[in-house]
Amino acid sequence: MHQLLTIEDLKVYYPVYGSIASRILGKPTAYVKAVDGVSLAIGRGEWVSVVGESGSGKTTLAKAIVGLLKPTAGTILFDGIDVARLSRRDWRRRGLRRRIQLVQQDPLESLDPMMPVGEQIREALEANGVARGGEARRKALEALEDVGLTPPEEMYKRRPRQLSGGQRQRVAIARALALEPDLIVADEPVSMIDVSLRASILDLLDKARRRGTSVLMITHDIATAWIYSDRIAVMYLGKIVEEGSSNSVARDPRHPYTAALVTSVPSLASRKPPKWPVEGEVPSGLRIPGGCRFHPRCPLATSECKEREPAETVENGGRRYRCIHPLPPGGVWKPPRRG
Amino acid sequence: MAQKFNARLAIAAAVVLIIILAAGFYLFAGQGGEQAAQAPTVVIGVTDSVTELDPATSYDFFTWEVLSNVMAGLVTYDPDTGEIVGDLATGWEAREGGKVWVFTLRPDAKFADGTPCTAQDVVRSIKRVMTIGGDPSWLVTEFVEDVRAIDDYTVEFRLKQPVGYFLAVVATIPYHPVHPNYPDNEPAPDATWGGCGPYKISEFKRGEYIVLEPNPYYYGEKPKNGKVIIKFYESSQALRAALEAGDIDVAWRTLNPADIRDLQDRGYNVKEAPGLFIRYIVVKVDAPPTDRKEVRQALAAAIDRQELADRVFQGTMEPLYSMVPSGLWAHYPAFKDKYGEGANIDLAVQLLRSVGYDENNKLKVELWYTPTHYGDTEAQLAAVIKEQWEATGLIEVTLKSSEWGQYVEQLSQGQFMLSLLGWYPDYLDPDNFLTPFLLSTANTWTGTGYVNPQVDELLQQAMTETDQETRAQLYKQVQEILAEDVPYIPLLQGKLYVVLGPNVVNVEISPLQFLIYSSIEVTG
Amino acid sequence: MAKQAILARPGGLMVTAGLSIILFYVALAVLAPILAPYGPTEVSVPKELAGRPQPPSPEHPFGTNELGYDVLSRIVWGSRVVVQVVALSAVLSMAVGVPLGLVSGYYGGPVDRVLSLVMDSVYAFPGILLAIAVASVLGPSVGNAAISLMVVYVPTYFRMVRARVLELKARPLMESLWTAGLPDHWIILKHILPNVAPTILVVFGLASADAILTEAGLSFFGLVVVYPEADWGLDLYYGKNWLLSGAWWLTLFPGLAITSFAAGFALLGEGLARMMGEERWS
Amino acid sequence: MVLKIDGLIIEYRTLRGPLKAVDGVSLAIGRGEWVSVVGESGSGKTTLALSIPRLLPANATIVGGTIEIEGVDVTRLGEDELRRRVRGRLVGVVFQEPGATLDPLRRVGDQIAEALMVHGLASTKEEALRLAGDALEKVGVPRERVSSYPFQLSGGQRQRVAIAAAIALEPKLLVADEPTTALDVVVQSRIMDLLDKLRDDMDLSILLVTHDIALAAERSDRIAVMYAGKLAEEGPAGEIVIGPLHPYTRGLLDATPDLWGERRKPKPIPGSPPDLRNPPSGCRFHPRCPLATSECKEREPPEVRESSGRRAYCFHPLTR
Amino acid sequence: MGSLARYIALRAALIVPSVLILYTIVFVVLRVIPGDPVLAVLGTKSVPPEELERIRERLGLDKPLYQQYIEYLMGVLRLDFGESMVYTGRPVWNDIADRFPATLELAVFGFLASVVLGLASGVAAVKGRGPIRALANFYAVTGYTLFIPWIGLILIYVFAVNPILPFRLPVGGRISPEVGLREVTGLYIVDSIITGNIPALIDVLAHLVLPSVTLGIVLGSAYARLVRSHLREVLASEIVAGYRARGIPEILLLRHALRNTMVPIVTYMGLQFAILLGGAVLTETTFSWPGLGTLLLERIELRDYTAIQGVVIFFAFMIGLVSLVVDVIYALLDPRIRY
Repeated sequence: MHQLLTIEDLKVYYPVYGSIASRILGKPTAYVKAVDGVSLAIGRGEWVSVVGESGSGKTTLAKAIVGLLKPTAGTILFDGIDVARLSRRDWRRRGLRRRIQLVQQDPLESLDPMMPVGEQIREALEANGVARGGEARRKALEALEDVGLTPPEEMYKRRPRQLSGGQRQRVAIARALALEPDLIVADEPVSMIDVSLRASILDLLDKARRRGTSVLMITHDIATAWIYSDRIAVMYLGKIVEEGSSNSVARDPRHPYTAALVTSVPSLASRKPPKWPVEGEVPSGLRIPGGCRFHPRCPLATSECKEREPAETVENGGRRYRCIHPLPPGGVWKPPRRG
Repeated sequence: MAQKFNARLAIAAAVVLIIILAAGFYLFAGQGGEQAAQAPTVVIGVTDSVTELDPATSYDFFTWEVLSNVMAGLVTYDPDTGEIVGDLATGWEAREGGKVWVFTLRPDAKFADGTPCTAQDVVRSIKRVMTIGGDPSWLVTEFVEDVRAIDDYTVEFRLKQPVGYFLAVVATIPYHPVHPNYPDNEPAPDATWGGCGPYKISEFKRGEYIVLEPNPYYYGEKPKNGKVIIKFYESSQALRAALEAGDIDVAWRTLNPADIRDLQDRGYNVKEAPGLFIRYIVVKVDAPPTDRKEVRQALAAAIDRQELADRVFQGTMEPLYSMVPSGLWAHYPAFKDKYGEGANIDLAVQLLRSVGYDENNKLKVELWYTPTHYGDTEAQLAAVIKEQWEATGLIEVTLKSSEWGQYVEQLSQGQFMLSLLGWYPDYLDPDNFLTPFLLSTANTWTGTGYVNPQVDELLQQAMTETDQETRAQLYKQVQEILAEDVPYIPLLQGKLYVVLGPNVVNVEISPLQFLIYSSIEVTG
Repeated sequence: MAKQAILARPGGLMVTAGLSIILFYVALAVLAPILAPYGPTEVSVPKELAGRPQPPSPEHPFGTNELGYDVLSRIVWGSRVVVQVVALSAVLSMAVGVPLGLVSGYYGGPVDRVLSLVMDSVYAFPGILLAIAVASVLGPSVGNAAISLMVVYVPTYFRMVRARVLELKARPLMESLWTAGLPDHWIILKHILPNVAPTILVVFGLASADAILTEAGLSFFGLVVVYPEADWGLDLYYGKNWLLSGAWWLTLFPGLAITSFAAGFALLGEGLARMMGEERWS
Repeated sequence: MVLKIDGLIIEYRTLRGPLKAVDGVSLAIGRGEWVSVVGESGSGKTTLALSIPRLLPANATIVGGTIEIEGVDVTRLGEDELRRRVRGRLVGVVFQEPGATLDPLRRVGDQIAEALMVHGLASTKEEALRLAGDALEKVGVPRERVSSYPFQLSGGQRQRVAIAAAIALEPKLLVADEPTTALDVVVQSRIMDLLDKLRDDMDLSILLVTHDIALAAERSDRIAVMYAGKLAEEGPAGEIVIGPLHPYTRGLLDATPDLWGERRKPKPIPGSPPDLRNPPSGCRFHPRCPLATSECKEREPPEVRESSGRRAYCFHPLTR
Repeated sequence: MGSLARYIALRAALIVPSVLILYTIVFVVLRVIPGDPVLAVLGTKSVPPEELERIRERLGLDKPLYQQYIEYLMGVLRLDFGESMVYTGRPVWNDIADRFPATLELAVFGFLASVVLGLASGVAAVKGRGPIRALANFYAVTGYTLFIPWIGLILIYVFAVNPILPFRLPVGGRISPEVGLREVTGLYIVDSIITGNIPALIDVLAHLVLPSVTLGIVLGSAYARLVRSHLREVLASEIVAGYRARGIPEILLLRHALRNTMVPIVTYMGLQFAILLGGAVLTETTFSWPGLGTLLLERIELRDYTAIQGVVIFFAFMIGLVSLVVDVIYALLDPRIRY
């Protein structure tokens, strides 16, 4: 399969100024390894979700992909271009800004409160050379209509505060879609939206995907990811611990962390696996445990897990995971007893 | 946390308590203060400050006043007659036509610690002034070639040229002997050893106060008070408020004219003395339009000095019609003779028209003043002069001001067409009111540009002349030329005011305008 | 937002009151020739009374000063100087401080660090002293006073604008603008500036209130206009000389004018701040 | 009954006019019972929860109805009595982002001990700190943590400490206002386990406010679904998720993805929640309701009661 | 604590550039002023011109500007602030040393007064009722617009000239010399306490009342405003909600809220110190207070370059020092701060 986006061993470290003195001197006391060697590929028209808890590095990954962060190491090949090395100017010059679009979590924060929403779509069109003047305005109106904001003329003039939360996120998506991007990176696109409206937002992305746009969704909600995506990658402390088709990862995980995640999700179903116990909390990115980084919380951990960083196991069908003691098929139904 | 909070509360409570205590103290201070006073202390308030307590470097009026009270010079002025009389010197003699002066000293003069004051001290002090080369040193170096002690009680001065008024110069502070502790070749701005005058300095807190106590070894009359405290205030309002609040017994330099009058109206005893402080306008004579004599004369004629004195100074200054103040022996009111007493508008108009000014072509002049150096009345003075000049209908006045540090530089560079200035004499002689202004080699600092060879000759002649009659005659001629040429327009002459608190019964001012601290008498 | 509700909004009353005061003084300044009963240096009492201040009377509601000038008229005329100096200095300070703050905050880097250090140093120094030092270089005039105030308030605008830009930069909005492919100059002009504008307005109110006081201080030390030109601070300076003689009107009225005008701006600034829900302004 | 709310009406004064955030809600919780109030933003669920310890903001007024806790009508109590008898004592509260309720400048033990001393449950500081330690242990935090500052604790510990502070006075009712919204599922599940354990250990009644009907269904005995300030439906948790009576409950269930259910796209509820300053006439859900008739527009829906104690407010209740 | 020491050293080092910046500004400003310290003192005395030249030479005013700039700076590095240009042979340092205690005393008491007033009215503006609350609010917003010389004069009139209290407060100066205080530190409060001179202590405090109250009234409003807004914020925060939910009495709650309020306010105090010094200048002139502000004004008029430079450098240094101290206090108040 021809991949649109190929991430190879990506690392993004943040400097940490542990003391005021270190900040003044500009000398970091440590680095947070927010993304620590991630490889991931997305095909054209594919929907991939990256699932993880807060602190897993999933948002950093998204920011690196859209060029908001300079990676520490690794490559991000987008349609053959290594965008990880590009300057901000090159991003614009090579037209990548149009081709990769970002949809953020909080539309109220990501839209300019002072500008009519239609204008915000229009300026994006003009800045990326998609259309100018009256043509741009017409396209912006169309984009609003496409996401169900009607009447578009009326909506065009509204400022973000004059819209409801769901409408705002539609605007954000309309702006992204208006540019006809090849890839949409959606960072928790519905976590701030009322439950009853979430599906309508995700459907917009799904529609775009069906037209050939690839979607990379960052989310903590594995149930949603499971429903919408083709593939799911589970991140833990800066690494992808498991990746594969969404059904296999969500319903039949190999990695104990994924098992803990999926069994913790509240469900209405009559038949669901018992909860997998995990200890403690996600440790800080400053102190990543040695060996398998999940071992201190893992119910299956052995001394080996402490010492050796697990290598990637790739199954047939492209499913991969990093675990020394992977669950057998259906293993999620049999959680270990802990003493 | 709780403890810290309580500690803070406790501090706050303590502060409040102390303030209440202070209030109580002030409430009862009236009763308490009276019984405590046995040797009456006098508290004098001034808006001046003491700059450097070293006669070799200090060069301002008020510091000289304090020094004159803690030091004694060879000669001094008799407060009653205004004549120069001996102080440390019991006698003197001018030799070689006034080129050599010999003084004989009294044997009983002593510094405040009992050290005798001898001819060697006098010589050393004066040489010290010459070596250090401070601001006032020119008062010595201009005149004195050499000074030496012939014996313990005889001092001989050899001058560069004969000086008729050398005694007046010797009466100035740089000639006062200082205590041997003063280092020979460096200034001692905070030194309190003093000289052999009636007082010694017991405490000096720069910018706040200075405390004087009688010099127990003083040869003259004992002071009429036990102690003198001089407090320095930032403004005349503060000074006045302090007097009214009873913080001070004597309000000395400088109250606002309005306050003097008002305090008088409120029953305060106000002592008035003629003053030698003069106010005048410097006229630039070497640039248009004031390079025309008629213009200058017109400006001089249009001034109504009495109005200035009344409206601006509430009568605390008097009209002045010459640069030599009235009361000094060579005074001749040349401007009154020439232009009359009040505003001579007709003459002014006539003069202006004679050089081509009319209602459509008004004379445009700039009058400069400096807003604070001469007190807070300066702006009003300028405003009223502007009114007076503009009353001619032919003059348009623009007022400009700059603060002192800048003003004097602009002045000396001749940047001002017309500028308000004042003058305190360095020594008491008509020469000091004429030479610095009119002698073409000495008047560059005023920026007037005035040069008149005839005046130069007259002044030179008067300087070396020792006969007072002849000198008076020469100075009269100079003053007549002054009124004709108008490089300066004399305006006003100050009067001195001391406002006395209810306890003060006597106070005297010396001819040099210094308050004589030892004369202050308080009751209770 | 409904217009009639402005009074009901937080700070609305303050903004309204502040604006009224400001407009009142601006009107006074503009209409001084019509409104002032006398000229600023017109001897408006008989000459024999012109040597002493005269208390308030029907002809002179605020009394006269020692030269016979009408105090009310001088306050009216004086408003011209204050309004001019404050307006001019605000325009100058904004013209310098706002663009510098925008660019410095947006781009960051060594230039930003040096600029911030300079601005912070000046900002930390007592403004009145700085203004006095500069004003005494330049000499008394309205323009020079405005320049002196500019030196004091450029850092205020700079710091506030820069801080706000940094705040904005940390928001998701900026990421959204960058990823939308907008060029920097466009982001600064079309997005950052409008979002910083309310801040600028608040700073304008608060800094102008302070500027009036600094102007009064300069004027008090004779560094704005040359007497007998009318200016509140200068009139207060000379008027205070008569306070102890009982002529309270020479002190009270100019002081009230200074304080009330400054209070107008303070109310405006603080009211706006409260309206925008951002109360933390130093 | 530990809690009995009857006909509660709460109004907010806002700049753009008054709004009824809670409009005639009745609800009861028995001893040791866990009731969840489910609703979207603006449904009034938080207002309802915070009205119980009377912790509403100043612009909110209880216009009508009663709230009885252990027989005491808290709507009648003065501020001082509320403080002494109700808050902390009868009702403990866990807020959204529980960790944020800890004073960052004080040691956690001091904060808990203070409440114990204020309410007279401990007479000395030592005793109070000991009891505070007990409370920490109950929530699974080592008792040495009494002398820690909040910033020295991990995020999860802070949440637990906040819960410890809420139960330290051994209240009868714990009101938890979306305590896990900001948390990841793994942590959420453990906090819920903790609440469950506390309920058992202390015979605590729990009122949980959440927007996640699946979470409510998994944990609680009964669920109350709120929509636009009104109760839509209330009853035993199991019955409600299996066969909701109210179309809104149905919509909510259909909009929620279920990892262990059928893999189908969730169905959004059309439209958006109403503006409570200007609520729809009749049944408030009618503009979004697929079953709405003209009747729904005009009249308030009637109460439909079932023998199991279930009730719903709808003209066209669904049948199983 | 080692890191604290390191931090303090760093912060102290940071004072240097800002002192240098201010010195440079002042040096440039001073040298472009027309004006001459020599003429300022002797300008209207009949001093011969060659004498004036000689004095200029002695003061080093004949040297090129850059040389003057560097020489003075070098002097400052050796803690030598030069000699006054108008008072022969008097080191500027002596002037500063003479005047600084006065300014410090005024600043400290003005500061105390402003904090007391600011706290009280800030709290009243939030928790007060009816007219008290309105008044406190009004003061908080407009208090600082009171022109210091004006309010000072009014206080003088009311408490000293026509006292409404049964006693008069002193109107100027720091002490009545009659009380005979032996000077040790120059801080009269301290001196009177360590010499056990109670009448002097009372006298000094009485002298401090009006100036510090004047300063306190004007500066207090800034604190009132800050206390008001931060207190409102804190009272609306989860922290207070938590306390309230635990049934903590209002008064205790207010205390905890105030402590949380003080944290941001303390940081502000560092900046406020500059305003305090500025206000002290006007207060000093109004109350004949022999401090650094009046010294500076005096010397500006006389163009005493070295003295002006010295005072400005000293001011800048003090401001830096105070902000350093404030930061350390901040750390003590807030256990979260780490260096």
